[in-house]
Amino acid sequence: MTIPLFVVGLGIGVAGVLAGAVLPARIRVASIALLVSGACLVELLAAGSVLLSGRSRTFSSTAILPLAGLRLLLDPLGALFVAIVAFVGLAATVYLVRYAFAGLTTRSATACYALFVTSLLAVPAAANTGSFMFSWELMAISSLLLLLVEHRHRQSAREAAQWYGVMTQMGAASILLGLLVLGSHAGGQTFADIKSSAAGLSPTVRSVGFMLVLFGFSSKAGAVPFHVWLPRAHPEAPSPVSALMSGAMVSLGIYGIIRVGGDLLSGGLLWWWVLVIAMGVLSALFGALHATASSDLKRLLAYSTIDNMGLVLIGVGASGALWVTGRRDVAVLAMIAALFILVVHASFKGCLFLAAGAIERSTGTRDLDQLGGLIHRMKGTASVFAIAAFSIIALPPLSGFAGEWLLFQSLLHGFTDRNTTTVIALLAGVVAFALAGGLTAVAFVKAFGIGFIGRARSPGAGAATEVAGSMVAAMVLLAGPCLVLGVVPGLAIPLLAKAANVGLPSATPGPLVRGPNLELAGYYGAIEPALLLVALVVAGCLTWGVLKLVARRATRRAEAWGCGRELQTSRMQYTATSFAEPLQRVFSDVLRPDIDVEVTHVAESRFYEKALAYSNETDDAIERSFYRPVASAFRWWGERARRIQNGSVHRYLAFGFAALVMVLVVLA
Amino acid sequence: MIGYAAALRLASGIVLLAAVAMLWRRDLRAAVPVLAVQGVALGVVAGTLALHQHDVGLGVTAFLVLIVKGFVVPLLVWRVVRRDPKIRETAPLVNVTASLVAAAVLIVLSFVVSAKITALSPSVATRLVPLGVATILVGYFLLVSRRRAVSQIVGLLLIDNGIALVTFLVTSGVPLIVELGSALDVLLVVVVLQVLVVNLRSRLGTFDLDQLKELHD
Amino acid sequence: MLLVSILVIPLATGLIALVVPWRPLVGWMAAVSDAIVLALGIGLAIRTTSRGPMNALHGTLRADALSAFMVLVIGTVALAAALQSVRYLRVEIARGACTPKRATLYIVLVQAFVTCMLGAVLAANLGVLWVAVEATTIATTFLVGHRGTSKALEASWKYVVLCSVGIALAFLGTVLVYFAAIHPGGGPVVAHGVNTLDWTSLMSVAHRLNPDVLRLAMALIVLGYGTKVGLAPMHSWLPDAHSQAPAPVSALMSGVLLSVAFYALLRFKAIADAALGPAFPRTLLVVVGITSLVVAASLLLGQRDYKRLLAYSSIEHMGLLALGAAAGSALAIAAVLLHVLGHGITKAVLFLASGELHQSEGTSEIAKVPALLSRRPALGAIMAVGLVALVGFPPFVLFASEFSMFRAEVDVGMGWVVAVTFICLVVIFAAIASQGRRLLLGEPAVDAVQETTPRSVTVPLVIALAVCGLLGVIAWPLQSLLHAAAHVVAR
Amino acid sequence: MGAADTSITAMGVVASLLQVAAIVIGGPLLLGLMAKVRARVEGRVGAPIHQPLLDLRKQMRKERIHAEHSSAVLIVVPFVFVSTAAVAGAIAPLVTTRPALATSADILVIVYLLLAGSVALALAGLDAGTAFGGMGSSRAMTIGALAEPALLLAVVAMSIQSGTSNVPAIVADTLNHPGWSASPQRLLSLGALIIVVVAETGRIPVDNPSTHLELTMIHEAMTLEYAGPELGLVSLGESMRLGLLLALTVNLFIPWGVAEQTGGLAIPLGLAVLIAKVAMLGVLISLFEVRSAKLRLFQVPELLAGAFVLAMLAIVAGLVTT
Repeated sequence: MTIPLFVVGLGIGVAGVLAGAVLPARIRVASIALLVSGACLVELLAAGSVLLSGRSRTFSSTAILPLAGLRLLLDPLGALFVAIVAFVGLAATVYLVRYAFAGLTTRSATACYALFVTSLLAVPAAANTGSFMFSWELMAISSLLLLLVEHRHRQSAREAAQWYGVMTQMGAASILLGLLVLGSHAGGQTFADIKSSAAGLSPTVRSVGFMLVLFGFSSKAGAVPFHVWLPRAHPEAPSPVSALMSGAMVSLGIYGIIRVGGDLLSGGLLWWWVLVIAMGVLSALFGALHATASSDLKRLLAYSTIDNMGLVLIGVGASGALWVTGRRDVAVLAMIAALFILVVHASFKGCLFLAAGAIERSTGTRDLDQLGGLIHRMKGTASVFAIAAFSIIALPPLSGFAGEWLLFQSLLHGFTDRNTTTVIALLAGVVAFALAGGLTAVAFVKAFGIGFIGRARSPGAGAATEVAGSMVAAMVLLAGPCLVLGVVPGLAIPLLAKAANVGLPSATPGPLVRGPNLELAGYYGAIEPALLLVALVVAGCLTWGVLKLVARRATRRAEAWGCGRELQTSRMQYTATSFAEPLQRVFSDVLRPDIDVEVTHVAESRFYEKALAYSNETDDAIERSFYRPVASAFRWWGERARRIQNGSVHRYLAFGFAALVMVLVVLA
Repeated sequence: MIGYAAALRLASGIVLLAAVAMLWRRDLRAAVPVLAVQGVALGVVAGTLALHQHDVGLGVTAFLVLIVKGFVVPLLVWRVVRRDPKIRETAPLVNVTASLVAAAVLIVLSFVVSAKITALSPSVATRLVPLGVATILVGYFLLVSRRRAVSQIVGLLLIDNGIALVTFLVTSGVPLIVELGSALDVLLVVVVLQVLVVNLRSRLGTFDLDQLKELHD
Repeated sequence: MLLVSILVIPLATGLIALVVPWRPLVGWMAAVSDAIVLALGIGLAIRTTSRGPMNALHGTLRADALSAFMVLVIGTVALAAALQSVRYLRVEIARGACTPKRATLYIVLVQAFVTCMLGAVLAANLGVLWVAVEATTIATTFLVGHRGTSKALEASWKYVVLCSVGIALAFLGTVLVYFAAIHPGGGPVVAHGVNTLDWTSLMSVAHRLNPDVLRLAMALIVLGYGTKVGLAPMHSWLPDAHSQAPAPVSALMSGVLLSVAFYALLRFKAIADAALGPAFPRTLLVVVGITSLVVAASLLLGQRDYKRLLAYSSIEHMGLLALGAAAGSALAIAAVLLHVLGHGITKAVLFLASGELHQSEGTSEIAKVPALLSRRPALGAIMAVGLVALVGFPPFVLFASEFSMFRAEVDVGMGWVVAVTFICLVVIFAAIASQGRRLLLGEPAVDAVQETTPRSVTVPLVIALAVCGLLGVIAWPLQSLLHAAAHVVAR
Repeated sequence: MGAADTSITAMGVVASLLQVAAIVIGGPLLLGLMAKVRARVEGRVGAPIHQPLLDLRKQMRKERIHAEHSSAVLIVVPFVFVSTAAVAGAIAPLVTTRPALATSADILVIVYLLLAGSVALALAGLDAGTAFGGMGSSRAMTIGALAEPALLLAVVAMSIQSGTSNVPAIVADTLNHPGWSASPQRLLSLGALIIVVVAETGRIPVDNPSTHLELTMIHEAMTLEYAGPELGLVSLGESMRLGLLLALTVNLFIPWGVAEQTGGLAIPLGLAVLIAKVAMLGVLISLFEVRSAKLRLFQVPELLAGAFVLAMLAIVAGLVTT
């Protein structure tokens, strides 16, 4: 039996894990970087060949994974996600070499890193419940441990790990139960078994199964209201890990929804997808709002991930709903849109997290209120950050725009559906799409405008220097698709269509015409980003030429306008908090910021102020009003339950006696 | 000469009566003779069965039971009781009156439960099973409701005797090797408990089990 | 011969230890005897899987694949515990907390304990099995109290009282099974003989046993052996005993003693399944299993003592085993057995590591030994990995076994049970994670001492964890044994 | 018409260039016209209508001054601002429904091109590191974030009616279905659209373009650091956007006169009609401005929320009636 290429890639990854665990410190990081990036490259090749040829590869062995058996299958849908993971993994690993600080070079951290990437690569290839849960849980535990590399100094990292761990275990338990329920009714735990007997399952079983996995997967995807772990975990992880989490791991949540709901259960019932859209709407709005309100750069990015996943969920949900109601061509379009956004999200969000890591490395902080002026000192990082940020705002002709256009088209053409429920859901989707779009723009103008331009707000930001070349190169690698897929988005469409064909069984050809542009067939709609780019460049050059012709005089530097005030310090600038304040005020009912003004007066007179402290914190309202009460209820119960074991031997005997008497009474 | 059935009934009745007496009396010194009586009665049950069935092995067992439960075990308990300065169960967790009412309820329960056992093979012996089950339950109740360490040893022994009674009545004893093993085990448990009581007393200066509350959550 | 030598070797070592005054060599000798038992166990496993069950001593001892598997588990954990025992005793003697005489007693009792457990799994007769299990209580009582502190004595008192009562009920249950076996339905009264309580003969008449009596018997057996297994609500002795016993003894108790009692349950359950159908034993086991999980989850939430934490986790895992057994299919039983092995090794590692910690820090309160990963990197890492393995993350073997147990449970229609189990497991994970966080993570106090743990302690533990990890990924050496063993008691 | 038509024809390019020229020149003239109307109503003579063009010429000849701590952003932004407006103007159906790249003239493209300009300007406001710039950017982005969705939804309502989000196609469809202009969803979206246009272009009551008090500024605050030619470019960009948005609004609702062919007299005719329509609208807006005062900043969101709801109602009305 020949071993397929993607299994070889996983093998290299496992070798990386072992290398991390045993090699001496001197060569540890270099060798795992070599092995892990090797694994990623091999996986890229393998996934590429599957995507191009459309032929799946399988591997199975009963000797591996006791009692369950290993079963892997790389089909186009899996291959797309493997490719996403491998691409982000490659960049993150290149970045890691020079980024790795003391905590990240230990045996456990390097092994965990290799394990994390390998398990991420394995998840989309798993083809039975055992293999899937095995790699899923490996992914969970390795990322959980990576969150803790700075556990000594960061209380917040320890807390984040706790939240993350509990949420991810809840999700995993739910997914496992869902898959087991489906598998047991289908008569086998391989995905092929479930798929082949899905049609015969009762709607109740399918719904129960899907709802269970949906909870788990949507929590992993950061969907509101199961998102609370995400804004804690992503910021606390080391940046390459954050990039992997946000770019790759979160996407696997979406993968799960598509795989189970679309592929295995063949589309299912309408209300599933309406629910998915509803979660998407909530996520997009909630994520975008919080992103605008966050002043911690990585927290902002984390919330923006929730926002983007919300859009993806809207796309996936619309696709499923339209599939069920029979609008199959638009369903394919929506699926392609969702996948497209996932792909570009992986590239720009990965890039942004790496850039955030670079900033933290150079300035010692990731608090936007402490940054500023980095464009002068970190030109490379600033440029890639700008590209990625503009892509996420969806400015044409960058990749985010193409994704949003696709999603917009699928929603728009879905409106002609006859089913009122679908239409209402799509309407909500459009509203969220529109609102989130505007808010995202604010968030990233803030991120770039406060972080990179203006004047430095702290000594750390003032003394920043550019990070190592390989780190910048890694960011450039991720920023590349922002440009390429933005200008010639058509390149990705055939591959995405193949993946979508798996996600939506026996799919009709989608309504997208082949070519470098995006063009609908059967509907009127197209964009030609390449031509737009040309037009923009021409317009820019013309303007520049005119200016050159007309304005001939020299340039000089002068002090900025200070309203007549002589001394202008960098402290007078708008900060991230103040930038977002008007919006925060508008949405204060949702955000519920905690604003505190503390005035200290001079001892002699209450009319003179000595000091003024202002704090403006926005914590997660969902976390505060739901999760924390639940957690404290459990803690309360834990304290109460200690009475069970109060030390009295009589009480212990009484338990047994009561049990005995009860059994006798029942049996009598 | 009392007949087989009457002897069996009388001896089994004494076993249960002894158990109830333990619940009734607060004086720990009374435990020793009561246990001895119970042990002897148990021996008589086994002996009667052995005679009736002409079973030599059971006869040996009966003798063994008579010796171990009628003499050795009460002796061991005596050695514990002797050292206890407080010889009365001053404040049981459930007072005596309530205990006796509870015992009555437990006896009723055991009759109900045992009906199924009797039904499988109705005979003079199996009809007496409720007495054994009741002894077990009363013994368990004693364990739960009494504070003194000695009471717990006694409770344990009551349970054990009750089980032995049931064993004799339903199956005329288990195979000898098991019988021997279990007898040895009971003996060892009593020895172990005795040693523990001595150690505990030297550590804590009391036999009151309420002192044993250091380990808790 | 093989079976007899498995029993004789540890016993003989114990007897030698009784006459030879204490020196470390005696401890090493005990370890060697355990290693031999393990090796013989492997031989036994190979034999029973290839050529079926074997008997010895005129049918008193009998080993099928299930017994062989249990011998393997006992041998493995006993070896790990014995290796650590030497160090434990050496340190205690050096501290003056233990005299050489008590050290001798310790070794002798441990050997007796191991022999009893081996006897229990090799006994052909369920009565003898009961005797052996009861004997483990006696052997371990003084081991629990070996440290001689008032707390240790208290724990051993509770242990012996609660377990004796419980095990007495199991005896009653056994007697009732015997009674039913003598009066099988649809046939003449069987003359009762030595072999009537033999497992094989019981199985052969199982379908004819009177259901009413057997129901009562099974309930008593679940309550009785359940006490020894540590199933709620009869679990109460367990946290006290496990937290007070010397670490190697805790490892043995938690790692194998509970499982040996569980083995007894499995045997009886097979009879009950045949006589009553699966529903009744399943209901019983589900009730105690879920109760155990709920109790474990509730008490882990506010746990302040790391040894008790491990003890409650044992209750949790025993609950999981009960649920797995409740499912009862071949897959479920195979998974249950794999879980027994995995839990044995993992829990042994954790108890041994916590024993080392307890000996160096003198307290088992979590709050008093914070930031272990910083202060004692090696020991902290072992505990961290152990906890990760314990809560069932891959690649460790408990993941594989739990996964297959849940799968089997859902397959037989216990979906709701699995759902409740998962809720409990998530709570338990949250609890262990938050206690583990306090124990392992964070910045140590400025004046905290940094200490290294000797290699002699860490290396065996690391090897054990590696075995755990390896078994969770690659199981071909065990797979056939597991299946053979599962088919012995599966429906 | 099919999407597969080549999007670039010679006549299309000519038409596009004409449209760009129209907003480059027409935009400032429109501003001048509005100022003139205002002056007349207030009883003043006012500056000539072509005054903004004169200003532009003056600014172009001045020295280029950059603030001390500014970066390349400050230099690049004016070009981005002008070119995005120009490209949007080139592809939008102003004079004809068939300009170059008409197939690409999706509503999303136009909205996001304009957004790109807004983003660029907001960044420019932050670049010098002054308090006022930041304030302007923050306020402008806040208003933009609220106006953007209303704009999008307003157009979605029309797109649903036409079955496409291609703006030239919508305009062409409206020409073919004259009744559409009076349909409830059109009127509702018109209301939303006008509010949005006012907000986006910084007119009263959202912003006062002629204020000189920094604290009340929104738009002007962002451009405080611009001087000379760059200020000229930014002002040009602003007037282009005003012209473009007004022209687009007018054409979406009163499309008559827009050339459906690019040949013959159609284009000059279209241009003439367009100028007339936009001038009318400009006058109307100016008259409205005279009679109203600027809103408080925190009342603007309420106004935009109103626009948002109007747009949503438009969609719902569309869904209900079709």
